[in-house]
Amino acid sequence: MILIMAFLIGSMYAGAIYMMMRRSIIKLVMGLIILANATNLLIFTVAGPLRRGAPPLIAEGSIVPDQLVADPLPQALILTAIVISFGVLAFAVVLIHRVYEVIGVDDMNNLKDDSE
Amino acid sequence: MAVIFVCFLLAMVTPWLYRIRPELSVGLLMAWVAVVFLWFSQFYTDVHQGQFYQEYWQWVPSLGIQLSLHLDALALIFVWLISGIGFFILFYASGYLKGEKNLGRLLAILMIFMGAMLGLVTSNNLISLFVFWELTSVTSYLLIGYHFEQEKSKKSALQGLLVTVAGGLALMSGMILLAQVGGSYDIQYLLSQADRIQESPYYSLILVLILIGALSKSAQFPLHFWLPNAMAAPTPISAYLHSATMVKAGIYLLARLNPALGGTELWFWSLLLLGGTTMFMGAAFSAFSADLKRILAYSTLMALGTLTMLLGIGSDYAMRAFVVFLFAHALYKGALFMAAGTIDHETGTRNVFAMGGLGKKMPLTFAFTLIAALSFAGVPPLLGFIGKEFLLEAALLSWLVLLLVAISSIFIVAAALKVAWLPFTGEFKDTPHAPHEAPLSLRLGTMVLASLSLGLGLLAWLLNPIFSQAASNVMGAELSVKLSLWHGINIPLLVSLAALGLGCLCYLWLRTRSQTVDWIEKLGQYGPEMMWETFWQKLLAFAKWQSDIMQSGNLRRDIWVMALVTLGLVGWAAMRHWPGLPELELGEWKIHELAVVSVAFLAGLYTCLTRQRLGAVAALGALGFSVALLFVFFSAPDLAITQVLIETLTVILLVLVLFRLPRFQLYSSIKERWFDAGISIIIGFMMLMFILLVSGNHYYESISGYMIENSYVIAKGRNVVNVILVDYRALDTLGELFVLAIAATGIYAMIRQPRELS
Amino acid sequence: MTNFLTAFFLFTGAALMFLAALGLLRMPDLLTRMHATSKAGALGSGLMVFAVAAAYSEPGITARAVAVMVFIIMTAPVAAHAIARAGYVVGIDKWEGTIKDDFEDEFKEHNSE
Amino acid sequence: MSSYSLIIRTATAIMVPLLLLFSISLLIRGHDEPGGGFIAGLVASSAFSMYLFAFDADSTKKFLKVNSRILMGVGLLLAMIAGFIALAFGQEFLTAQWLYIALGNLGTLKLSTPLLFDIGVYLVVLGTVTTIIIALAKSEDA
Amino acid sequence: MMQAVLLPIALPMLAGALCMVFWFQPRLQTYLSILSAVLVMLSAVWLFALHAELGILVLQLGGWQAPFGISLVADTLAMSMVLIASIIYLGTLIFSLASQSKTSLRYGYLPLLNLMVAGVMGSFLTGDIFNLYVWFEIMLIASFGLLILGGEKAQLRGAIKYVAMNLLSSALFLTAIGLLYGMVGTLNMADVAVKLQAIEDQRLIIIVSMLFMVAFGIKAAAFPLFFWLPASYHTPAVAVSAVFAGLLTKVGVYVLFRFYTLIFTQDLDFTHHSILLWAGILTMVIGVLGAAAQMSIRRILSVHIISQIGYMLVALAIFSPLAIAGGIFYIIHNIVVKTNLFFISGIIYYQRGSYELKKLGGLYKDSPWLAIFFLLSALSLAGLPPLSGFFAKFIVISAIVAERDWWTLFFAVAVSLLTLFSMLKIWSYAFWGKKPEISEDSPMPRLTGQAYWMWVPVTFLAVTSLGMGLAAEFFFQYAQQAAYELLHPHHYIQAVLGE
Amino acid sequence: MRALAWNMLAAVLWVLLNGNYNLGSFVLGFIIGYFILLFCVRKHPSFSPYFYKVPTAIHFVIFFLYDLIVANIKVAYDIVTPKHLMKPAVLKIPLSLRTDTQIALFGNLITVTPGSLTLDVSPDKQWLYVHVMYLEDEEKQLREFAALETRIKNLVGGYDE
Amino acid sequence: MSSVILVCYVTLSFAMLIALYRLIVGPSLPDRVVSLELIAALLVGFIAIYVVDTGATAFLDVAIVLALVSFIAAIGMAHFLERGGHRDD
Ligand code: NA
Ligand code: NA
Repeated sequence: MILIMAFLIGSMYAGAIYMMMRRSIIKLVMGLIILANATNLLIFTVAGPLRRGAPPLIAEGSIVPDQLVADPLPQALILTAIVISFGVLAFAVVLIHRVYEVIGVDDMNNLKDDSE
Repeated sequence: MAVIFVCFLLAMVTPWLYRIRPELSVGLLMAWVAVVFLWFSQFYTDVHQGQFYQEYWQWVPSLGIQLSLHLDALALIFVWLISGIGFFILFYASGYLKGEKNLGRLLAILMIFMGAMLGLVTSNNLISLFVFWELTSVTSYLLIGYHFEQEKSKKSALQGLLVTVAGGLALMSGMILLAQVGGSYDIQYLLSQADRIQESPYYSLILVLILIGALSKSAQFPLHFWLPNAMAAPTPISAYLHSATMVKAGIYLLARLNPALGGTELWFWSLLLLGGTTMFMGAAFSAFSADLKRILAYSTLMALGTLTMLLGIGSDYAMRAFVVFLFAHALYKGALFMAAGTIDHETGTRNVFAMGGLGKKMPLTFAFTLIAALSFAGVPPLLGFIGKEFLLEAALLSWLVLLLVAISSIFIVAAALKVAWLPFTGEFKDTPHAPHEAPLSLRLGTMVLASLSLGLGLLAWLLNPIFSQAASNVMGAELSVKLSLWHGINIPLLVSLAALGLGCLCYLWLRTRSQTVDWIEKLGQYGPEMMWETFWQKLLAFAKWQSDIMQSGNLRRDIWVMALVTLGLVGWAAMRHWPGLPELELGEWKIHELAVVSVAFLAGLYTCLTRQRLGAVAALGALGFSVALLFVFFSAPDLAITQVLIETLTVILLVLVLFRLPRFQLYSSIKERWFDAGISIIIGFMMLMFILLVSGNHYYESISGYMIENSYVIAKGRNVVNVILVDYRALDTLGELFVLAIAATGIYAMIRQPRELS
Repeated sequence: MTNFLTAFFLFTGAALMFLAALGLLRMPDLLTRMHATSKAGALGSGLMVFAVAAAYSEPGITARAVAVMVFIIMTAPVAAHAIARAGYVVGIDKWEGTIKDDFEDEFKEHNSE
Repeated sequence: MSSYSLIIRTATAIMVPLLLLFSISLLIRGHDEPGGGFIAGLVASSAFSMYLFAFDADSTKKFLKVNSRILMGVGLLLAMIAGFIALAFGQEFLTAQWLYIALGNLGTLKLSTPLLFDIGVYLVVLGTVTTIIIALAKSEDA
Repeated sequence: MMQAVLLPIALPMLAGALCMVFWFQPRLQTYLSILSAVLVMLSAVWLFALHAELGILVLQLGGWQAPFGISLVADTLAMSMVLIASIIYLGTLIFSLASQSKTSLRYGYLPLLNLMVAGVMGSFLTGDIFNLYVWFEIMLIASFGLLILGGEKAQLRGAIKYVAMNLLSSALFLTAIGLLYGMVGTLNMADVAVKLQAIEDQRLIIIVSMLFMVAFGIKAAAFPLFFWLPASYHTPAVAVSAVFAGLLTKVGVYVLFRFYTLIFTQDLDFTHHSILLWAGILTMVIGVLGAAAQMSIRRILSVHIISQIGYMLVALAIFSPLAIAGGIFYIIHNIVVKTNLFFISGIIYYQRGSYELKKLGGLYKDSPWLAIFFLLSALSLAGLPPLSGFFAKFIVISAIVAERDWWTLFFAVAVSLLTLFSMLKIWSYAFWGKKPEISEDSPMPRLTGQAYWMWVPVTFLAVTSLGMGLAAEFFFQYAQQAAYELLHPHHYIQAVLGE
Repeated sequence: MRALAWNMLAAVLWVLLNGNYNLGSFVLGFIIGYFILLFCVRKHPSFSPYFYKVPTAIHFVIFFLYDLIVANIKVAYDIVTPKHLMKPAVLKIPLSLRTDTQIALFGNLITVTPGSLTLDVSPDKQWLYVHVMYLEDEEKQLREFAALETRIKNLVGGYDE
Repeated sequence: MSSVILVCYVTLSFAMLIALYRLIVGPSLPDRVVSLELIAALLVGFIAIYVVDTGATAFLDVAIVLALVSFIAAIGMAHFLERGGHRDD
């Protein structure tokens, strides 16, 4: 499964980078969104063995999980990362909105600042 | 040492004091300079017996940096010159620039300079010497740029500073290396380590670096060109900094370090060649120049070259000549510069060919200028004559050197006459201002210094003890100097007389040839100066070119660079530390997992390739949902929920924003897209390899075992992920909250803020 | 029995959802496709969740399963309405077999105001 | 301006309280089961997003009643206070404190700083998302 | 006592949160922020006192022993950075009293500034890799917000690139964290260091460390990853530019210093002596050339930031005690001086209405104090004695010479000269020359507060630069202590893990 | 009275969602529900009648589910058979229902019943636009809708705002 | 039982791919939105099977959230279209 996941994540990185190189500010932001997803999935995948059906929860009546559970730490990290990237990407989304509104350009190459 | 620092303190209050009570402030400064002169002079008795006076203030002891004062004969001579000439210069400047608004500032900077110069010559620590060294460069910059509204001044000031600072940097590097080789920044200690230093493999590098520093400061060929340009400064400054004191700093340093660095072949040849060239060139240009200050500036070059050459020769004669010539030159050159300034001030021109018959209008000036010029030309019984005798004696080393010195002397005689004879004699010519005898402030300096040239020439024996000691200091060995006007008839005397005669002839030939002179003066601007200026132009053109590339605003290119750097570094590291290929085991997989991965892959692919925006957004949503499902399959309920919610909010956000934006455009050509796809795929592949490699190399168990065990027992929570979020790693969560809040604030500001006037 | 019920609901649900997907694929225009998803899709996922309830027959799980079903059934028609309405706003192509459209005319009228 | 759709508005009117209820349920049980402040806050935010789509920015603002930026600030303060409480007991910042209040037959009421922290999280997330969407929708209306 | 480590982070956070609560009372926000800055400064001083008594200070948050919780660690380097950052924080706030527009105050300037500082402080003090990521993001998102306050075209243009590159760097950083966690299963820096040391096969680690290098390289604006900086740093309000210039990129450098002394020292020849060294050299050369080509004060200053980063990288690359101490001295000095130069450019702007060199002149005559302060700062930046920059440069160059690395020496020296050149360019155009005619079409920018507030931080920082030079011994002692701690990581590790 | 019913429902839902069947949980749900109602209802009283009669609502849900199942079978047939048998059309149905809740309910019910899909309500609430998949006889179709409308009226009617 | 689960997984997988196909080919935006809706519903189905398969009932919460919010995404898209978005965009 690692191989399959690795393939997916690698493709997502590739796609993200490709999107970011497209000069269009909209695609730039979409690239960033994919990138955030790719990163989260990467942490999830490399952190340890992928376990099926073993959420890191402790059942009522036990004080430790009854079975081997998935590593909760990367999950917590990813949760944090997801929320952070949401905040940051929301900013980026609104930024491109604003840029287009004020400057009227979508092409990154027309965004060079020539004057102070 | 406190006397030096009081100079700085006085400088700080001067601009303010000058505005309230100008006379008082000048008087105060002069009084203090007199105090400095006297305070140092009290050590004369010690010093002329070969003793010295030392003071230490720790500054940065961890780095071996102290503020240390070491007063020996060499230093004392310099102190006398600095404070003595400085005293008159202050007075002179106050008269010369009377009524100018910026005079207060000029005096302040002058005072800082003086303090720095005193510090420089009395330092016993290379670094504290360097500190004062750089301070003199900066003050010189500010003083050259005194007429800061004129382009020429600004340019000259910058050129002077860049040359001297470039040299300074070399000097600093050399000093550091010297200290590392010699074991200390303490100069006296280093002087005792000559063998160690000269045997070190780094000796030649040290020498070259220090030479670059010293020679740039002292305007030696090929770094001489800034000095004539520095004449853009007001005359008092030229007289003081660019003739009598600052430019001698480099010479001083070489003299000071001579016992440690001198005496080698490299030292000999480099100083001889560079000094000799400078001497000859300076003398020639001096004779051919038309501008009073330029004549003097070039002759200063000649003097500096001579001094350098003498240090290179390094014989007993040369060392004696060095001390005498140094002293004599400072006196007459200071006097002549002030005289030149006076003439300029009274007539409004500095072109010697535009003046004539001034002798009648300003007889006193004429008289003392002439005395100084005669010393300059080396006419007995003035001190300059004695200096020249010593010089010629040292030059006996080889006929070639003697010839060179002799020809230089001829030119200098001509130059001296051009300065002191041509403007004052002949028919009176009209000048921009109607000339009168100058006020006392403008005359006093010339008068005193010229008189000293004469008086000390006659009473030369008075200087014997101190000069002997100074020469010993330079030599690093006992040496005695006996000054007298008459040494008997010998080769130096004959050469000296011949030079006088030929110099007069040369003057007669030159005095009517102002046209030729212009042409020759221009010659000075070619060669090293042109190379230097061209170098800077080319450098700036290159800077512009590269910054246009670097700051092109092309994000695609920037990402390319980032991708290539990443690939390059990772690839390089991988080649150095080849970890082997990862094992390609498919492992346990399930059909639905594969299906979800395929959906995610296809959705991502579509997002990247489609030309429909909302289609891309929808596909992005599908991708996000698939990722959520993967989180479900691999046991991460909280993640899955969060992913679903965030994905939804992102889609909403994109939707709210997108409809104002234009539809997808194709900006890049097919070729570009293929290139980009290529690099993207390589990056993706790199990540794939990373995942596989790391998955095969879990070196340690995760610390989360502890977290799971104690989640309920200590933290009282059954959802371990939540316990991590609100307890184990609550700080992360707190930070995350702030990220959200800040993002919202930023977005709010971005959208709602009314546009400010720009 | 529990197993059978679970299997039955699961299978039926899955089949319905497949049907919905097939409908989405095969139906000729937006409106007819939506018939497929808003009915088969909603019911299918509802049934599958119900299978979970059947499998565990624990009150907590049943409650959640019911909640899922209620939410699905509440939201599906509204979403369908929203999308269809939006489709009319932007003007979708209708299948050529469509007999009449009372909405479109009024819509155009409304928009031209 | 917003699209007038009776059906969506009616559905929203029913869904919003359900979603809010659900969000608080997620918030409170988050320490033991999937959920927690983030998820709960996000669910609550989606309720308000729904409201925004059905109505408009101004009515959403009114519906929210508190200024959303202040809501964020309060949430941040709550989360920080939850961390600072430990200092009063001479423990490190963010060390969890638990308080059990016996309510007789009703069971025990468990109060804890992690819960307070999670409430802070909830408010911040809610404040953040509503700030963003209301501002955006307003600019759209303008 | 250890709670003191928390203060530099918690105070600005608290101030930020309160500023949001009091969203509609800008005046109250101002008082709160200044109070916070003063308290942070005091707490930094307290940290120094505690450190002298107790050694490296460690706070285990949530009462969880390292490596299970998050540790905050104050070693000499971190404390010094905190202290200097708090000075910049206060200075910027005071400067803003005069210059910050009313609109920006009403739209979140102070909460953003406070929280950016919190992010900076957190980055300095955290002992946890992932937590560092969080602080980075706080810093980053707050800087995004500050960057666009004002909403001018240039700001928006610059912001796009800034956002894109920094997000890319964040993603890379996060990726690297994930991979590292996968290998060692821990996030605490000290624990990571210990565990990495014990691994026999270091190959994969070195390869993964390259990702950290690139990520931090972008943050630090190292060659060739600096593009975002010249595109954006000159665009926001001048107080913002100043605090960006002073603090943000230095955080990147700080982190490089932290990671490449504590964690990634497996193959010094490769990571330090090859990559960092040449990255440093190229960074300083390209940066200074870029600065030399500019014709606007703020652009010169912005681009020049890059060049100075190069020096710091070179210091790290050399990796000798002297070099590291020099690097740390350099960072501290540079923060003071660079910020001040931006402040001064602000005063120039408010006096003349432009940043363009061609539209300036005559300030030497009209504003002598400004001239003095500029000279102090500019010459310090160029490394002229006896100012702070001289010792910074001197120590680094001494270390270079001690390595007998002539190429590096050559470039370091050449860059120093070009630095002087670019500073004198400003001097020559803006301070010398004739006062230009003020044209009608470009109205003068108006101050929103009393002008003297701008002079307070400028004076203080100029005096600080001079003081750092005159009392270089004092500062160098601390730099040496910091370098010692960095080069002997077991002290750090022991303090954190308590073994 | 209406608020109380709503509140009880909220409390029950709370208990169900939490899976904690005790009085404490119910009380907590009641309190939380109370605040949420306070928060929401004041502005939108229109939806509360729907919950006023809880038993009716339950009955209604069952009816709803039944329709859903039947609807699917017919559509399924058309999907799996290769040829499209349908005769789609958009009809305009007159509305006699007046409250928003009733109209919305009617619309949604139409969507889940066989072969029909609500598109929109006219702004004046007089008409409902419905997409029908198998329009054999328009009159008959309209009558069926009218019958459904009556049923809704019976179920949730009798209440005026 | 496990064979039923497998069959269901496979069925839903195919359904998902088909839905994705529609999402990709469109042709109009509303078509894509409908596909996304269906994908969300399929996710709920997947979760149901998964819960039965593994017994990890905690995932039912994901299903609840999915059911609640996927609808919001659809309304959001519809909103976009009504505010002047382009049909084939
Ligand atoms: Na940054
Ligand atoms: Na800098």
